[in-house]
Amino acid sequence: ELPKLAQKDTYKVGFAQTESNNPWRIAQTNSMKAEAEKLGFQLVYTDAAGSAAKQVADVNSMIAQGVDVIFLAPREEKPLIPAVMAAKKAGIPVILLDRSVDPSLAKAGEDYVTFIGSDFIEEGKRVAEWLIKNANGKSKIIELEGTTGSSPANDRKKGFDEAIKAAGGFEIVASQTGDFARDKGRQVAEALLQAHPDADVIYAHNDEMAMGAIAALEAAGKVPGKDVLVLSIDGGKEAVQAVVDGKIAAVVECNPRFGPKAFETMLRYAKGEAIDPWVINEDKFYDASNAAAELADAY
Amino acid sequence: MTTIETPASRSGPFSGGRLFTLAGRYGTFVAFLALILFNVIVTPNFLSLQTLNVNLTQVATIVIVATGMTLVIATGGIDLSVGSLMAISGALAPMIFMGRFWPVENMALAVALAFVIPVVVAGLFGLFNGALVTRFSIQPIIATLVLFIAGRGIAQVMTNGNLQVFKNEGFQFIAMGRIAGIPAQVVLMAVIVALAWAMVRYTVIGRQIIAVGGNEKAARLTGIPVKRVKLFVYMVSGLLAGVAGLVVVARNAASDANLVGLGMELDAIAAVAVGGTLLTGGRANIIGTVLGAFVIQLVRYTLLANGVPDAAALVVKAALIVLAVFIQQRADKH
Amino acid sequence: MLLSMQGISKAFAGVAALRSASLEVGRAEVMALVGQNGAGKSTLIKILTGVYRRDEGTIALDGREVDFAMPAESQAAGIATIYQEINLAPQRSVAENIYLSREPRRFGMIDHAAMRRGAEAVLATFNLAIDVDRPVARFDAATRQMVAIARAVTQNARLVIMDEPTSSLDEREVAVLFETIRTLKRSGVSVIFIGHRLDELYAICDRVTIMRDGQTVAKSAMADMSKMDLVRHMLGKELAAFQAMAADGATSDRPVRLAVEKAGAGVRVRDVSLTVREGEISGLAGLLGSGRTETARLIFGADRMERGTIRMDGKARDYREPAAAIADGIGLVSEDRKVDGIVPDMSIRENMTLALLPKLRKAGIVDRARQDEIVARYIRALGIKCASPDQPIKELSGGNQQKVLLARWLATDPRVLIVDEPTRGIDIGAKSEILKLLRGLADEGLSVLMISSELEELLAAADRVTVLSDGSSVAEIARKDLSEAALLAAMAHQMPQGETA
Amino acid sequence: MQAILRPFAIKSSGDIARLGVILALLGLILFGALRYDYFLSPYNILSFLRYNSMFALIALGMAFVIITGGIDLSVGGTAAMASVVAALLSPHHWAAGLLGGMAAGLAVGAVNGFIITKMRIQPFIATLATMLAAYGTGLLLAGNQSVSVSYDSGFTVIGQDDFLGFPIPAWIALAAYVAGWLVLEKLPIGRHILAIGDGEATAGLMGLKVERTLAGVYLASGALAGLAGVVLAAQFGAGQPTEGVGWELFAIASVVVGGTLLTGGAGSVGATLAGALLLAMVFNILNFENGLGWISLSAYWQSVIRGAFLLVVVVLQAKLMKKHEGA
Ligand SMILES: Nc1ncnc2c1ncn2[C@@H]1O[C@H](COP(=O)(O)OP(=O)(O)OP(=O)(O)O)[C@@H](O)[C@H]1O
Ligand SMILES: Nc1ncnc2c1ncn2[C@@H]1O[C@H](COP(=O)(O)OP(=O)(O)OP(=O)(O)O)[C@@H](O)[C@H]1O
Ligand SMILES: [Mg+2]
Ligand SMILES: [Mg+2]
Repeated sequence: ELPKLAQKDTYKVGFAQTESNNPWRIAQTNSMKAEAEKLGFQLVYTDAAGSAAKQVADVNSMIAQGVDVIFLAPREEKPLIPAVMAAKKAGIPVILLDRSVDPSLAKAGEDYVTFIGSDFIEEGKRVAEWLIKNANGKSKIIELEGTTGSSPANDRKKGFDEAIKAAGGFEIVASQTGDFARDKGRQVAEALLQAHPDADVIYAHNDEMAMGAIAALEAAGKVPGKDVLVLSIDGGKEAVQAVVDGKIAAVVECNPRFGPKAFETMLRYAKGEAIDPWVINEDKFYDASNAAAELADAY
Repeated sequence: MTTIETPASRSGPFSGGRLFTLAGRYGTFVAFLALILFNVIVTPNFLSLQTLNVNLTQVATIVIVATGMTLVIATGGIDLSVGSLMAISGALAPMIFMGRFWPVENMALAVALAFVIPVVVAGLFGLFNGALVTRFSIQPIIATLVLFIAGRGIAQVMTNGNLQVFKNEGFQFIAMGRIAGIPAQVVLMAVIVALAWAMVRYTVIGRQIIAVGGNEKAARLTGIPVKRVKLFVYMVSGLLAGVAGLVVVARNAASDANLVGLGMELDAIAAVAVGGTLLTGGRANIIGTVLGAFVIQLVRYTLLANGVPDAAALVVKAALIVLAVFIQQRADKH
Repeated sequence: MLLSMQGISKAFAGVAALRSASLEVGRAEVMALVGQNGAGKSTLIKILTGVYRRDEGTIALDGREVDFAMPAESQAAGIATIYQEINLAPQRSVAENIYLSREPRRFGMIDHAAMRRGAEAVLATFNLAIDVDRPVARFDAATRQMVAIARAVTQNARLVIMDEPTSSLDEREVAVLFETIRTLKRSGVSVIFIGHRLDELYAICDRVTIMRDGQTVAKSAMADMSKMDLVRHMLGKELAAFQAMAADGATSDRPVRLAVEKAGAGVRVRDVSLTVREGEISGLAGLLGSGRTETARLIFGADRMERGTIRMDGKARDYREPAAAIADGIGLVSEDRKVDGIVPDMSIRENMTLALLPKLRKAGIVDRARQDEIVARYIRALGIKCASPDQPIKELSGGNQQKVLLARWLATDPRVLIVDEPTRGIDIGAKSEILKLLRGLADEGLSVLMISSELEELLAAADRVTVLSDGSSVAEIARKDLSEAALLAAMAHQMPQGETA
Repeated sequence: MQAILRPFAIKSSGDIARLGVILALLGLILFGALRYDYFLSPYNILSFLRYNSMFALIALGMAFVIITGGIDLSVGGTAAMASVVAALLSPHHWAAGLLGGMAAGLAVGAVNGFIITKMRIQPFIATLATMLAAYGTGLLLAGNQSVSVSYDSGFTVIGQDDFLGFPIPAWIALAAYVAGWLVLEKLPIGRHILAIGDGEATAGLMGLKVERTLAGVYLASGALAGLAGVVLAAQFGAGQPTEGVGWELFAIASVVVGGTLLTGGAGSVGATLAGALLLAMVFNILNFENGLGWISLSAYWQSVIRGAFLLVVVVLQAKLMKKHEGA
């Protein structure tokens, strides 16, 4: 019942990106584009500009154009279900990247081929676990959330908050959105540090906000890494460098280089191989112990 | 307050409240004081120099942009493109001193150019807005919507969407430096506001701006060069957006064409409106705009510092904006 | 008694506009309401119709006390009003404006055909054959005034209020309007008629109520009140006679300052030639729609001239913008002060000095001391009634606004001043002052081109009159030949088509 | 003959603009049809209509608001909030979802009307504030994440099914436009709305109930935004509190491209629809163009192209109007 993918020399491949307003997305897009070029496939690229609804419309226009396969980086779990179903109905296999869709409404291996990516909840949890182990008495946390309502923000908060609560002894003194942006993250951190001068941990949902938080700390005359531990997710080069410099204590990687794995999975599917419902993208973890060594490999 | 900033005299069912009479002339100021009082009582560690510092540096860019916006709105126009122009200028500056256009031989010169060129370019885009409004008689909201959409795209194309990270003390002085102990961007804000205020109050062009917004036909018949006046205000708005763009990227030591100035147009317009300048034109209350921006900044700070969750904060912010404008209008009447 | 307003007081921002004023109107009676500019006439009317709320006083209609919160309510109670500043929706068609808020319907939907027919029919009674589907903004002030009148008289009202309805009408139109008022009266409708032209008041009104400084100072039957008494009540003093003021000596030998030769643009101005000499008041007469306003705009560079030449001091000029004409020393007091004149939210001071700004400039900065001095001088000279120069001009009474606009141009010290209906809405006391002022300036060398629909005014002030008809200059009448009969004959020279009565 | 031609008679420069937008729309369709395979395929046309009916709905409300000389920035937030309310109520009955969503829209419209007519705050600021409040309320109701609709109550039919071969959302939008056209062109209230846009004070003096009419217009805009929210929830199976960003600008641009002046007092329902379809078509064309692989894959070029397209449309329109006025 899952649409089949014929074996051909070249394919017309759709890639429905959700947005391109941050370095992570841009890295992801570039990786997909580079891989398609390498393989000589024709890539139909759309950008939903942050709208789940537009992303569905984008997928529909790909279906109309008769693509062979669709890579979908769903903006949200539920609203993208119609896109997955429409593709299925049109006989086009779908591979989900970096975020999944609601498992109660669509299933891997049935409605779409597979989900390639990591687990946002897990990312938040890994940050929390590091902190629990390495807190050294630091316990008052400021959390800089991603864009309100977006699934990485919700999940990274959930994973972290639950693990931190379970551990006991920590207190999240403030949790506010910084919109995944450096400038906003900095402004929010500035205000929160004023209201909570006793905070000694800042957990940012992405690198950009973490960099903003570092600027805020420095402006307030505090030393990041010493007075306040900064924790982050994404693991871009600038953040890993900050780990090396001691400004960020630890960062969980969320690798945007999906291209190779995505196309490899697609070709395996075309050959008729069985694909796991969840192809896990291994994510690294950087802290003082490995950052210097891994710096060159960070994206 | 100059007399050209005359109050609106629409009457509503709420008029005549004695309470509001006390608010005196500057309604926005009252709202501002009320917010401060609230914070002193409720917000932890509010009364400190660092709090002042944080708020002043954060509000600087809004004030700078809103000053230009006030002039545009005074002519009966509006400028939606300011955020995108900030992105363009913010993208250009690092490209210049990081040698993306031509190799940097003399850093001092490169930094000087990094200040001048982006602002001039933003000013030229502002002129483009003005030309659409005057030469083609396109409605301002749509004329500037063109660059609102395309401007950020231009900045992204220039940088290929990539983040530019840099460290350059000379350039970053505009945001990180201090002049006589006061943050440079705050000084910059004060100077721009003072100039604009003096312009509206004392100069011929200031009166012409207001006349054009008040009655364009009549203004033309008194010999006012209506088109030139409009070109001028859009250019000024562009220039100031350019300056604000520089401040933002300098402060963050990074330029992200995707995000610099995002949503700035609404903040700036809200500041102008809360400050008591009618969006229909014919008035320019620069001091009001500054107060309006302060009110908006303080609302934001208050909600953040007191841990109001984002969703609820939106609702509260909405109510406070309405309340501030309402108080301002009532007070203005008496 | 149909209407009785008693003890009405109203203050704006603490300044009293009305102080215990009263007004009574009987059934089928035409009541004149007169007073100087700023006496409070329009305010009294607006309180009646629910535009403003009164501070004190009672209003009774048909013996029952009423309190209208908005114009819609007074309209529903049978009061139709023509406000001083013509109130029509400019982009809506003539027919829609006439029927707005009481459109003819069929099955709940607007019956456009009936509306068009109805509008054409009423306008026909006013000798107006215009395309009722066109937006009213396309018509000149006079036509719009007629549309507003048509709207009011077709409302089946018990009381029709007319606030200076004739100020932009010519004699022919005025006659039509009076016929309409008589018809209304015959069918039992009462009329309140506000105006500054005494002859008109005597011609049409039964009774008169006189206001001064926000108070009602006299009431009487029109016939029992002599003109002299009326004016004395109005002004609170005697009026210097309204005498002929034209220059004594002939002006025909003076050098020509402004010459218009075979000017034309579009269909409104076809072929206009006229001259204005140094130190003379040159009149421009014509029927409604004859193209006087358009001619003035062409000279001034407000519209583009397509044919012909304009010469200033003998040199051909082509003004593309008013600014260019102003730089050459030309000024224009426009006909429609609401649309082309005032900047409503600006203060009196700024409105008055708008055209003067370039001359007040010192390194880009306005010389405030000189500005204040000039403003104070003209407020005094023209007797502008205002709380202070800082007051927004929109708060002034209509006549006082007009004076500010006149001052705007006088302050620029022009060499040629074009005045389009300069005394529109100006009371009889101030009117002769203004005409005298223009005369005085002319004697000092100013050239005035005066457009006026009041023949009396032209006769009194003009040294020479050019007559326009249907966009062409058809006659030039010298001072010695000037008479009402001569003017009328020349104006009727070529009746616009479709209007041969 | 003249009677037949009457509807096409060009009387004002607004007519020219309206004619212009329809020509531009036809031109763009022709361009797409010639350049891309499958552009006129039923699949593309139907999914285009299904998706863009939401924008058509809010553009219609915006047209009425703009005709009164106002503006409604809250439509996007309202639609988002309404979609959440509809999703939350959809398990009870499909009608509960539909009515609940519209009621949410009406509620925002009522608040707008109150702030604008009673508190006398300018529409731009009033609706800017309610935009924030609507987003906030939506997020609060939804607990910061999308809310699944019920797939059992038949609610999704509103967004996902067809009737007579056409998507139901498209039928809804069509019905709304017919009603809107009737109101504006045929009913007295339409004339009153136009007259108020011409000048509020004047309209009041002419005896119109300005406040009540204005409140009604904002109510209608809210209701249409609410309806768009219902369609959103039904079409995508979820109430989405973060959707709707930028919809207000899209709607404003549609209305203006449709020849309506932001100063109020004039406007056309049909041309607004054409304007909305024209601007939406640009997105569709860009997706197809990407399929050809000619323009670089970056999304940034797309915004530059969209901006440039808008520029071309409004400049041409302005030139046409000037020419007409000169004639
Ligand atoms: N909205 C307002 N705000 C403040 N003052 C006002 C306002 N309207 C009228 N006034 C003042 O009230 C007084 C009476 O004005 P009103 O318009 O009633 O005079 P009027 O008798 O109609 O004069 P005119 O013959 O010039 O039309 C004037 O001094 C005027 O300045
Ligand atoms: N009776 C009428 N029939 C048709 N059109 C008219 C009539 N009266 C005025 N108009 C319109 O007015 C236009 C001319 O207006 P213009 O202002 O040039 O004349 P004017 O002589 O200055 O009139 P006014 O004495 O009212 O100032 C005409 O082109 C026409 O559209
Ligand atoms: Mg009056
Ligand atoms: Mg005229």
